[in-house]
Amino acid sequence: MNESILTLVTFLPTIGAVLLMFMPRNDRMLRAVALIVSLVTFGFSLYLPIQFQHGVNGFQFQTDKVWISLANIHYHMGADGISMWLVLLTTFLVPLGVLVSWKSIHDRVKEFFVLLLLLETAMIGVFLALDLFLFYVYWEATLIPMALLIGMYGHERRVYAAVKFFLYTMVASVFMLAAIIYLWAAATPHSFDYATLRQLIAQGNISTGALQWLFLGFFIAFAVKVPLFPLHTWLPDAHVEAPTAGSVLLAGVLLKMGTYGLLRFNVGMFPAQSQHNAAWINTLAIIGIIYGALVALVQPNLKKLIAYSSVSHLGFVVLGIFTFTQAGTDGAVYQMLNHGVSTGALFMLAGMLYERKHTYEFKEFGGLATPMPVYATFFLIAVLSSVGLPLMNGFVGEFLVLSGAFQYKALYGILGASGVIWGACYLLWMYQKVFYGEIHHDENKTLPDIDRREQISLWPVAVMALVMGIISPYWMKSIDPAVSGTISQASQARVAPAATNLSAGGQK
Amino acid sequence: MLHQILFIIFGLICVAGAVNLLAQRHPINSALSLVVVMASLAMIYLLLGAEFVAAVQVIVYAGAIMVLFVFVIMLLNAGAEERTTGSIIALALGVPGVIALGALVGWTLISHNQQLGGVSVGPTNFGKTQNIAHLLFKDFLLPFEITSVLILIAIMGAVVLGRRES
Amino acid sequence: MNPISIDQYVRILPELVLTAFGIAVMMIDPLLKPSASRRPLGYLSLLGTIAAMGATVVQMHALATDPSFGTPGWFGMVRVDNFAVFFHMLIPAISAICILASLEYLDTQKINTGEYYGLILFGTVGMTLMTSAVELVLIFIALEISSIATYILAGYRRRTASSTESAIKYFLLGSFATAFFLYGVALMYGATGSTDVLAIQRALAPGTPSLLAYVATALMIVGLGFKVASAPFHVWTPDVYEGAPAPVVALMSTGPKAAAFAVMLRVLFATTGTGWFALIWISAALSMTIGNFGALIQNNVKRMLAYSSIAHAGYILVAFAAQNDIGISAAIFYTASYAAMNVGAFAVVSHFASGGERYVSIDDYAGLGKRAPLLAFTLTIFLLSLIGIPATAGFLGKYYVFTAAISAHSNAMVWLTIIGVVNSAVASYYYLRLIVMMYMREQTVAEPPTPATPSMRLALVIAAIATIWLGVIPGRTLDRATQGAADLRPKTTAPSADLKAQQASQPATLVK
Amino acid sequence: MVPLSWYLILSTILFCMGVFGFLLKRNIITNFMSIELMLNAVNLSFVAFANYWHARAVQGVTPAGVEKALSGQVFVFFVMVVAAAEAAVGLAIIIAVFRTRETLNVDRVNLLKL
Amino acid sequence: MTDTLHLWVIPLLPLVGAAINGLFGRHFKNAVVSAVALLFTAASFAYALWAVLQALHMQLPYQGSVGTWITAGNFSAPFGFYLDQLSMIMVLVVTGVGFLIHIYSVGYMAHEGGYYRFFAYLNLFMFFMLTLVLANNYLLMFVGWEGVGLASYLLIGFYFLRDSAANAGKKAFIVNRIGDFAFLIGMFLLIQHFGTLNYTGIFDALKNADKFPIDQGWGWITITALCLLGGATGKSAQVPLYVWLPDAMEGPTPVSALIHAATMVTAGIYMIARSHSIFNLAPHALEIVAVVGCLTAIFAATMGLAQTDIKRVLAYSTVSQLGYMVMACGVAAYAAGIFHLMTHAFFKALLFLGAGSVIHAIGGEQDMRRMGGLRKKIPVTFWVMTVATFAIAGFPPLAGFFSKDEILGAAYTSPHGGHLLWAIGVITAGLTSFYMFRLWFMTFFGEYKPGAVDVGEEAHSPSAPAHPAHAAASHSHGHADDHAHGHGGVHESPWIMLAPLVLLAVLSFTGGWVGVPKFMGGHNEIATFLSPVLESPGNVGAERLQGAENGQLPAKEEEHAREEWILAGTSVAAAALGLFFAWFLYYKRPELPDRITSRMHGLYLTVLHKYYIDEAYGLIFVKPLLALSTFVFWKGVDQGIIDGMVNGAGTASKGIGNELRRMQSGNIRSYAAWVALGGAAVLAYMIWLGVGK
Repeated sequence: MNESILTLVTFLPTIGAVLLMFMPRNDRMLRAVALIVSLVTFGFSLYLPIQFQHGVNGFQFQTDKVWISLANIHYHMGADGISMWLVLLTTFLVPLGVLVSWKSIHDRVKEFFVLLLLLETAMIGVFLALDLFLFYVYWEATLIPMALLIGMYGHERRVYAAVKFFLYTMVASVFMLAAIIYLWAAATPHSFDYATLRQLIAQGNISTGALQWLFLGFFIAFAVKVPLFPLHTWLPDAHVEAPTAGSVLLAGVLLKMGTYGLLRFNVGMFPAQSQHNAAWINTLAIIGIIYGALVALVQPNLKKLIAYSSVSHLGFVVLGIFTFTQAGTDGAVYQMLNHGVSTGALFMLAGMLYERKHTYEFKEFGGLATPMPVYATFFLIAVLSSVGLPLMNGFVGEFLVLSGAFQYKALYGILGASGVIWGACYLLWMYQKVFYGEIHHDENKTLPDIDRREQISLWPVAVMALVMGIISPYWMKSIDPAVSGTISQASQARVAPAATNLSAGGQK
Repeated sequence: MLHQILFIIFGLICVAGAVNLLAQRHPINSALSLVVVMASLAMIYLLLGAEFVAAVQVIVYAGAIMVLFVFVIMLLNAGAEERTTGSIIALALGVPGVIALGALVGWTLISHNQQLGGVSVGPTNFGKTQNIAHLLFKDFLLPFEITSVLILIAIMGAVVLGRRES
Repeated sequence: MNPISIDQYVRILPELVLTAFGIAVMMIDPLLKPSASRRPLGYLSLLGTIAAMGATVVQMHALATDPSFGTPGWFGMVRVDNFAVFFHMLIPAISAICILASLEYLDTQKINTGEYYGLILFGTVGMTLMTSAVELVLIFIALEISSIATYILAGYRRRTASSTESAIKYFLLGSFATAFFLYGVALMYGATGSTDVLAIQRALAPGTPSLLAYVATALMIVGLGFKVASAPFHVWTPDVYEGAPAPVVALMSTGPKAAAFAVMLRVLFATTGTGWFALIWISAALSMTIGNFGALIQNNVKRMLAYSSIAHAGYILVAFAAQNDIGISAAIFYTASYAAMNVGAFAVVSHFASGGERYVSIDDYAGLGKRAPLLAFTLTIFLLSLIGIPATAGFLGKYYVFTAAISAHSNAMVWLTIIGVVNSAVASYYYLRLIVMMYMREQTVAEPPTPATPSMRLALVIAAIATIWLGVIPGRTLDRATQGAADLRPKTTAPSADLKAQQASQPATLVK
Repeated sequence: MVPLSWYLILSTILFCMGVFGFLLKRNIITNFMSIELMLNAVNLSFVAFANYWHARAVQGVTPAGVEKALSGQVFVFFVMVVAAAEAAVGLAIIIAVFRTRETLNVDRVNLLKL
Repeated sequence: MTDTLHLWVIPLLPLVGAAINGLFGRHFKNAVVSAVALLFTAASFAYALWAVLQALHMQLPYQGSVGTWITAGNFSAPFGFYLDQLSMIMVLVVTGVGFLIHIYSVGYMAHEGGYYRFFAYLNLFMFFMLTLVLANNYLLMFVGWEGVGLASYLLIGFYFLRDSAANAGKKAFIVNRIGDFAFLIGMFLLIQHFGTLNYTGIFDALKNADKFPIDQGWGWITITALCLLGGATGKSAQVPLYVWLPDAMEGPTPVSALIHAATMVTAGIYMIARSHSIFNLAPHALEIVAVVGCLTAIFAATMGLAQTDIKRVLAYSTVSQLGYMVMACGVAAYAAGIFHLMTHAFFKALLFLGAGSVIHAIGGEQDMRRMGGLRKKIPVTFWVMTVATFAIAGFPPLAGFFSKDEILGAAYTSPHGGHLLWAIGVITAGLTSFYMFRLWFMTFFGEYKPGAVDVGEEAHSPSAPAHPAHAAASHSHGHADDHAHGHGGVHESPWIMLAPLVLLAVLSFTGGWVGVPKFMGGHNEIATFLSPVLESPGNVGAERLQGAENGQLPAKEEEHAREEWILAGTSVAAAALGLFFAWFLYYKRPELPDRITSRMHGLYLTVLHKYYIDEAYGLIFVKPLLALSTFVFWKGVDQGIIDGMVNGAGTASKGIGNELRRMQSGNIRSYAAWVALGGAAVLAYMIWLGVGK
């Protein structure tokens, strides 16, 4: 079971997708099967944290089989504290995605759920793959279902958004492919194995110049996905046009693939280069935090605002990762999970509103707290979680990230922390625009509050937002060792500059 | 010495025929120029001692292929060619390209003159049909047989494409 | 004395089988009513291609059991080694799928001549023979067989101006290029005294080859480059593909191309000493760039795929340029994966084109996802594969090509790889355009598409499965490609191979 | 003794003339004839080289057998066969083109472009 | 650490109440809702009282932890609670006053929509406030810190249909966040230097004088202290972040009483007091604290002079009083600050509740110019308000006198203070007295004149710039309308509202008696009580602080006492002067203020508009920022540059494609030319290669 659980979790959705493909076009049944499949997947994925040996660094549940012997490509999957929780996040969000799509998708239902489930497989695979080739396969495999989901089920400018999303990511990830192949060729015997390549680089067999290019090759693929300023402009478009489930998974999981990649591959494999490049990366991350927030502040469109808020939030994650401090990186990983939950929730909520109003423009809303009190409450919880209110999940991550950033370089911590203010600004502004004030549109007075299905889909995220804010050590006990294992080389590489940084931020 | 003179004569006829092919505007004239080229090439083959090839050259090329050409020219009642300027590129890029190409090959050959040495036509069995037959029906048996497929599709093609509208 | 043993016949068994079936087709054709559908002939020729694949299996068996089988036969004319066997399997398979796709097409276009199938079969004879031939005479004849067959097929819709134009362009330029190739052969003969590829290789191996050999190689590159449609000899491709009947394009963009690449591998690696590396490098870069950028603005699907085929030829040339064993096997594998996806794509195009090939504009594909889900789905798979999305043949092929390039451990190859990956990213745009059309736009063609016939469905499904198969479990195929590559590089070059291995074991010294 | 290079240069000249013809003539049939000219040029090279190599083989300079050294001549034979086949097919295609467009001007055969 | 007291129960009880009301309150009757809310608050109060009594016999500080909250690497923050003398006072004030206000709210909110919501929020506030004061580490304190901000946000925006209310809530939260930002930085500094945020961890470490000498310059301790001050500035509405508090009056009056007067806004003072060990090591920071407090006090007091909205007057008064407390902290008189915090909680809660009662009585009117003569109509309210007014004005022997006197005394004597501080304090006291009595006279004396002033008159709408139409007479939809019907005339509030008023009045009267200074013959119990926690001058920390030169102070006790008498007298005189002017202007000659204002129109307007600070903030920060975001970042960088480049790359690619395909002219001869040219190129290269070898 320990050997095959990861395979099972990864490919259950695919099996479900195949099953759906051959089912008659009975929409109700299709939805039900999709929901059941995703729930079963979630159920199986719960096996991971239960059986996980906490406090141990290294990959567990590993399975390693030769896939393509000629090129020494392996089907090597494994989970550590970081990837396990990201998998859980994925399996947790997909059923919700199915639920929120229950009514909003009524055309080409079968294709929708097939794509959704295929997407799930690919996303889980990305987090679990320990063979770089396999990783790339999963990585690219996420692209198609997502682009199709946006392009087929999105709103007015869906085609533009889908193509933009696809091209942005595609162009960026080919550089990663080149880098991966380069590493493969550099290894003796040729290998794609994560641990092997990591060791290869650690041994210093590759010249610094080449390493820098390799680092950049990986970095650009991940930076686009994150998305890091200034590579972020696909995100608002993709989000605005995507169907709700698409947005939820895009924000909830796909963006995490970028940060996960940065942590696992850039920091994990290229510690010295990470150190070397940290200054400008962190600068970009901080620009992203502030810039994203400021632009979010002036958006006239609910979804676009949330999208830009993602730019800002993911900036925290990148900042955390590239501090190479335990706290910062722990926080970054935690923030990945948090962002998945809270922004996922926000997108679900936005979708529900869209189902009722068929628009995301703020000027069509206002005063909705009166007709929709329950909805307003859930929205508030999501907003607060996103704002980073203590005792909600967002705070834990943000605090740790900023604390780490501050330790790394005081200025980073200070600039990053200003994001706390901006976050409050745009999120509260958004909340006010939607829920407060008088109702200006008569049809809004009779908007139905969310129904039971919608409540069922929202409760899990609301509860998670709280639970993760209160008992974070439950997660941290597995994240902590994994992070320390991943950043150990990077933080060692930093010993020399660390001293100067500390004194700069401290006594003078 | 005689060889050289003969070569120069027939070589010049060849080149003249080729030039005429280019110069003539009516395809039938061009075709006839080509026949001239081929015939004089056959002579050059003889100069080289390749009797069999020379014979086949006259029979197949000048005899069969060129007849086919003339036949088609007649069939389609092709007139003198129009002076269209459809391709500037052919003039602007193609001609210099070809000149360069010819010059390069020619330069190579001249520079290799010493290495290559001369051609002598002595009492060898070089052009003997018997020797060629040996080669053709033993070593080159497979290509020879496979040629049948080639001819078969050529026939099929001609039939398919040339068939009258039904 | 009977020097021709059974063994010898086994060496040309697929060709014999195909010829036999071709003749059978021609014999039966007159027996059918002139206006009747030629479907039965199609089935017969399909059987022929399958039989040819069976014959290849016999060859494989022979190769596995008898070590001497891999030596040249027919007085040094053919050599059925792993390299040839790979293509002997691939090319009849391509023909089979094209025939499957043609069954419906011919009926739709109201073409009732059995020669079509005959030409395909005979053309296949030429292509298969090209891959096993090791004597330039035979290579030339086989090349001409395959070429002439495709010239004719390209003009098969002879009442249509575009089709005949396609044929005449292909024919004239093809012959033109053939003349260059031939001139090259002549000079090579002059330089080495032989037309036997292996003998040429032997002659060129020691010492520096004469200048004549360089000139000869150059002219042969021109001719072969034309056949594989690599820049700058690619110019004919878009016009010819656009005008030719769709299933024929499916064939000629894959079959003769695969065969031509096989010849190119054999010939160029026989002349390794002449250092054509930079030429191939430039040609690869040009092909990829011209192909992909040219395709960006096409509105005709066939023409777009034509440009794409130029680009794909460029990817294969990248593998050539790597000049190592991985490169050869990558090129071999790529031809197979490209065949799978491209045949499939053109099969869909040929179905959807309808009578008179009316619907070949990208806009006509709008809403196809709803109207014909299977067609759209399979076409999506092919397009994704052409983009190079993982888990498809196209990705693995591309990956393997780039692997070869980077394994060459030279900066030039790293740059070529970068050009390649950037190009493949650019390329994704125009393939994606078609997917977008199918799934994200509303239908514009008023006419409902005719449902695909079972034979067409079968063709599509086979191609799709092959595409996925090669992308997910390529192990066997890759192994075969590697064996083929090993056979292609005789042991005479062993020292340099060892050198490469040595270099590979010390990457640090190379990449610095 | 005629130097081998004379033959070869004549061949080159003829080949280039063929290419010129293809590039400059407007009539499709003439274009095709130019190709035939190119093939003839090649044939000349083949025969010249065959002679050369045969002489070398007789001298025992090359490892290939005396007979095999004649393969150049055989090649010429095959080239002629191919040329014949090409002519048959080519002219058929030209006829088909003429039927659909009523012209033999190569510049007017440009429906497919860009 | 065994947690015998189970302190976590204290904050948890209101949370349970909040959860019950929040989740199910919609389906409850009002009575049930109030019962739940009151029950849990009362229980919390009772438990807190019990715990305090228990703890008095234990070794203090008492600590208990219920688990780890955040952990990363070596850093960890527990859910730990902490009880010492300081938190005892705080927890009792919070639960006690909170409970009273809960009771009051039952009556006040009886007719409001969203009743359950109100009580859920109120209970939620209690939870966070108690967490704040009971936390044993800064991070958990920050939980309460932000949490009360949330509750405040929700409660200010309680009448969310009103844009002004929603804006005010948002403003409060955001301005608080600015403070929190500083607080966060402070915490990061603490983590950096101590590796922990636990009070004991930090303060024990700080006791090591060798390792942590007094920071005479601007070292990290000073920076830390200033960051903490920044946090306090936001929460306790100090200059320059006070702007949210007056707007916060958009909330229901009990909220103003509880959150924006008695408890939440004092969190900053609590925090500074809690962190006194840090501040004591940072004299520069202390100076700044004092200056900030002093400035706030005088500034807010002047702004209070011209306000006509009864709640706004009280709001500015609150800001001003908070300034006093901060000033106390700034002169290291932490105990005095806490003392004033406590008495202020009593009388300011009383004032707000009383004002609420007034507003309630006259149907939602908040403009004082439309009041008057209510003395007879609502006598109970009048009397309790009288007590409160005298208390805040600082008349002995009411609570305000003692605490204010303590602060002024400290300001005068403290080495950090000085006479200027003291003088400003005294002037502020006079101003306080003036505007409070102005309120008192305008409301309860003269004639009742509803509808006296035009609402729309520009000069009389001293509200936030964003919504000028409101606030001057904040006719709320939720609030005023509900009250308007069924209330024919002015009427006294029900007993459920009056009872807490009376209780608070008693406390306002007597609350100061725990701090009667020594020179008056008292024992200053509160200072004694707090002395183990707060190292005020004379104790260890102060010695370190002051060095030897102040060591002779106790010797001159008698002289000192005389001086203190004079100081007390001065401040009482100032208060009396304020009373006199108020009496003269608003009772004796009520037409004079108008004449004065019209004479000094500019000055008056400036004061009325709060020195245009809000407008300035809007003009300097908000508007440019929004414009920057919209036009430079979003439309410029995002859509213009980045997307422009992306799209440009697309267009360029197509352009290249377009150029490349011109090769494809369709002409066979051209194609042949390309082949020939290519052939020539290939040939040339190969020959070059061959020759080169």
